[in-house]
Amino acid sequence: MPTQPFDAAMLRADFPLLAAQPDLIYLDNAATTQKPRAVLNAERHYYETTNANVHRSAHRLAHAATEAFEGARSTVARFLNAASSDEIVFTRGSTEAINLVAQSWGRSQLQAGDEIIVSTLEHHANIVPWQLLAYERGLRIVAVPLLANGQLDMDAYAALLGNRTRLVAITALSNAIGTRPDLAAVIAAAATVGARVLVDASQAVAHDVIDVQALGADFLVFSGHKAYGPTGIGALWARTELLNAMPPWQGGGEMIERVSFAGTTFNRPPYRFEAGTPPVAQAIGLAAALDWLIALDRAALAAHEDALRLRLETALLARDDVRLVGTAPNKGPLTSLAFSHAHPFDVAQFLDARGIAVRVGHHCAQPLMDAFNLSSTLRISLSAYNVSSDIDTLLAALDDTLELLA
Amino acid sequence: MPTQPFDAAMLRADFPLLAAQPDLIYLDNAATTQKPRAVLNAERHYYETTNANVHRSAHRLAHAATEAFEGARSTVARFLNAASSDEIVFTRGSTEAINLVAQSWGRSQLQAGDEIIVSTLEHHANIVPWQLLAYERGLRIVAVPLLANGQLDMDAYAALLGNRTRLVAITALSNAIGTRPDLAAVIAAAATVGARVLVDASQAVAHDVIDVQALGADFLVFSGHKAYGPTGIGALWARTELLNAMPPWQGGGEMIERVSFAGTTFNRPPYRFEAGTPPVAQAIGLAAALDWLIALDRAALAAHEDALRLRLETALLARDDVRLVGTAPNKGPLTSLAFSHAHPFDVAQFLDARGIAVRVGHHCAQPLMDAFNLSSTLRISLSAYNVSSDIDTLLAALDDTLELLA
Amino acid sequence: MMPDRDTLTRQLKSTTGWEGKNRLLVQMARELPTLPASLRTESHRVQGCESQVWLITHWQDQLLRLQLDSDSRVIKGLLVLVLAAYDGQPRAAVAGIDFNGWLAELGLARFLSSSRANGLAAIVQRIRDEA
Amino acid sequence: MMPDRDTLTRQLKSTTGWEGKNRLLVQMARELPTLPASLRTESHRVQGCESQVWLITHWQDQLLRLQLDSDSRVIKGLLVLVLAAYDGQPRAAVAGIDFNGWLAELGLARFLSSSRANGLAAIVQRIRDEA
Ligand SMILES: Cc1ncc(COP(=O)(O)O)c(C=O)c1O
Ligand SMILES: Cc1ncc(COP(=O)(O)O)c(C=O)c1O
Repeated sequence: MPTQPFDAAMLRADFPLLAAQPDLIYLDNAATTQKPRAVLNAERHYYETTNANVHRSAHRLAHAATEAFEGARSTVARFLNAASSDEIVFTRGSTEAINLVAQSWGRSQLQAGDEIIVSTLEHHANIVPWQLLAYERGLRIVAVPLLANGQLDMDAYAALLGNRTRLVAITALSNAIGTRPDLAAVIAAAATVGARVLVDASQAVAHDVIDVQALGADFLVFSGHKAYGPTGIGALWARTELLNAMPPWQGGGEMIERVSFAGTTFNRPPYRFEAGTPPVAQAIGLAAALDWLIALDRAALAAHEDALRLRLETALLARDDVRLVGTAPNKGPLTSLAFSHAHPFDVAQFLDARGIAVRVGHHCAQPLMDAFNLSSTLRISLSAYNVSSDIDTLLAALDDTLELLA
Repeated sequence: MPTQPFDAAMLRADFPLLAAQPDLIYLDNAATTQKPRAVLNAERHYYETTNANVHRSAHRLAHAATEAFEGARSTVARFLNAASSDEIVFTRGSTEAINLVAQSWGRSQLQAGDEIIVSTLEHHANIVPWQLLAYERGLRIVAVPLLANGQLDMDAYAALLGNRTRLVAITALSNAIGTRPDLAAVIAAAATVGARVLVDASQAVAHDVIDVQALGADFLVFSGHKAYGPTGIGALWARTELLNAMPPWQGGGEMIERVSFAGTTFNRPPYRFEAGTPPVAQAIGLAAALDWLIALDRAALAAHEDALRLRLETALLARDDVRLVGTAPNKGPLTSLAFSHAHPFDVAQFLDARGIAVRVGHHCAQPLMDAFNLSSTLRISLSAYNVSSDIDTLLAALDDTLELLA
Repeated sequence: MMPDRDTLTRQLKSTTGWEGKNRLLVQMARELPTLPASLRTESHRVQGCESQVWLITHWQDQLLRLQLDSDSRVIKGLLVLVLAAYDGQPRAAVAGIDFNGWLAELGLARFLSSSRANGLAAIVQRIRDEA
Repeated sequence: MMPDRDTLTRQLKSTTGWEGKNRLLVQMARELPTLPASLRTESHRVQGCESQVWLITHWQDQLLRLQLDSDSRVIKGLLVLVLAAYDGQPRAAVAGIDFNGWLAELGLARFLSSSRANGLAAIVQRIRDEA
């Protein structure tokens, strides 16, 4: 139980963009979050005091840059409660991390006829890399259907698992409709057939406390920009024994041990998977974001975000021209809407005219939209700095807009 | 001819790190350059005024973010004189760009027995991706040897070209010994056998004016962090008809047109090759760096850097305990050294103690080092903000150090 | 009778503010007949990820003829502008029409952002490809 | 007779400044005999990208015995520290030796940066793996 209420209004002051635009109501946090000053300062401080290439040179700046970069890796490891920072591979984001697993682990471990289970909740980033691999290798992609409320159909999942199942690719929190699958149950069931599990924590990372050791998954990915961090950085966590067995994916500097035209040997993980100069300043910015997040009362933060969602959803449930898409219990802090008389895009246009930023579309989850027989929804996604007046302003604007478009 | 001398001392004031550390003599520019204030401001300004995800949402910030990101693409296109900004694919850097070409173009176009010519000058980033592909596909990697002065052996190159040659991978400027191959001749010869040419402009980008249309190459790559830009961003330029024929490499958001479990269709280039949320702020920082560079008198800049190199090399040639590694005519602004009585690492340690940052090692170019029968050199690499007193201080420190280590 | 370019220009320029312009677009959408379901086929659909847009082009007496529709009313209002700009134009004139410039003049450039989010850029591209 | 931990600690702590410490390391390097070329083999080489380092370990009367060399004199000076810390130690003691802590105390932590640039971290890792 949080000991005192979460002070989102005070937190807002940490965010230069929000402070400079007091009339902006930013409810597109699942697309990307705003950045606290601590993150911008950390990146800038790095460039202004330390900037050098890492791992390669022996001078003072290079040493300090390497320490800062490897320190950022330790911060990510600590944030995820990884067993070792060697289990953290820096990537551009979730998408690259999943492609790395598909193209390194997948290509080396999977054979024609093997099956990959993905859920119908998945973002394209957790579908298309598997499709590309399946096409190349003759694998089968099997989709777990949903119940009407947007929950995973666990009976169907159990029935799909079999001795050809090699991987289950599953989100921790749906970016389109907010469902949090029962990961513990998904992972336990996968274990019974010896399948590996990749968890897409892109959305969960800003909201949930993640403990990869307690979770028992094999791979977990996230993007910095969705957790108050910079663009251009994210991470793959994978268990050491898996990383050790994975061949390189991209070639270049850093990932080698010795190069000659006669033959090349490769460095150990995580370096084997970080070819070329890494996004150094962005890793440092990400670490600052995670430190900022760690310093918050996470339980209070979660309670705050959930209270905002409930305030919104309770009000909307009273309307008969609005339909909540996705009503699973234990949803994350986002709400997806369809309207009986208005197109979500038109609604969003009028909200935007009042300074309310929401997102409309398929949310890079077309199979999910297809399952609901929708081409798009309007999504309101919440973050630590949203306040209850944001919800009230939104509700009032929705009233006006739906009347105007009636 | 530059009309007035280049004022490097004034330029230094643009660089916060250099301004804050007046005693630092930064001569490790080939590893990464320092960043002008304009770049740091552009990134920060983006985060503080505009930050949103690109291409996806319709609200005001998202629109502005998309405009800024696509504007950055246009700036890169202008900087390279590309025919269209659709020919610019944003990547993390040179290394990722080369891997993209290897894994998309290479995998789809090359067959067992095909040959890829790489020069002995290449950075590992322009060797290992081809080795990985060669190993997978049964290709042959053929290395162009060097003359004793570090020039490409053009006769040997001519002899290596043949009807199995499908690609020539060549640097525009060697990061290890400064050689600038005669690219026009390399490309013209490749054309006679119908081979494609990939130019690694990682080092050239900060020093040379690049015109991809005049050059006539097929692919060109560079990294932002070596051209006054942020880490985590770089670009691939490729001719439209090549990009159009290339299959996707990484899967995810942005790169798709329509996703379903029954089948997925892909977006057009360059988006087809930019899966997931791109490094938005970094693209904007890169554009600021290129704009900063474009605003300089490039001929005067080149003359300035070359004059510094000549000042250094002339003094060193007078010493018999120092050997210049790489003495090709028309070298870029970097100097690689070996010592008769001292290990480069030890020399660098004492230089570092006096605030002089240089790099020691194989410079991610082990085949090149092997060709010179060296395990490492000490490299001094110059940039726009270096001044002649940097060279003089370095020379004096070298005197003392070599005496101490004699 | 569809409003012409001049009328549209006058109306949109005299309307300030994003809300006002969007309101006007929604009103203008009423002028555009709904495309019969039989013509709302996949092959007439233009790719955009926020709304659905359909476009049918043909040449009649050497003049370009357009049929357009969208499930979004704001986008449908914009399609009225597309119609006013391109419908009835001879092939030779199409390339010369600066639709983006006109939109910018009307204060609607935001819709034409490099964004692929709405299908408008794709519509204009398809029309230009026809000519 | 190689200098012992206490002597080395005293010497390095009384020397301030990066240049002074490097000078001292270069002097200390003189104490370490050169490994014969026949032992400077690939299998004894430890990976580091700036200098070459060789390490040979064996157990004698249950005690760890090290032979070490480098082509860099600064690194060779550091190897004197490695020797002082680990040579002659019983197996059970090796894991408990806080070499990194000692280096930090001596103001030499920079050499032990997470960097793979010099082979020192790899040397210490290999020694710990032996025990
Ligand atoms: C010539 C050359 N090519 C490629 C690279 C690789 O660039 P990056 O590490 O930024 O991907 C470098 C720099 O490290 C280089 O100097
Ligand atoms: C659930 C989920 N997975 C994956 C991604 C892809 O993340 P990115 O675009 O940062 O690679 C996103 C966000 O776009 C997401 O919401």
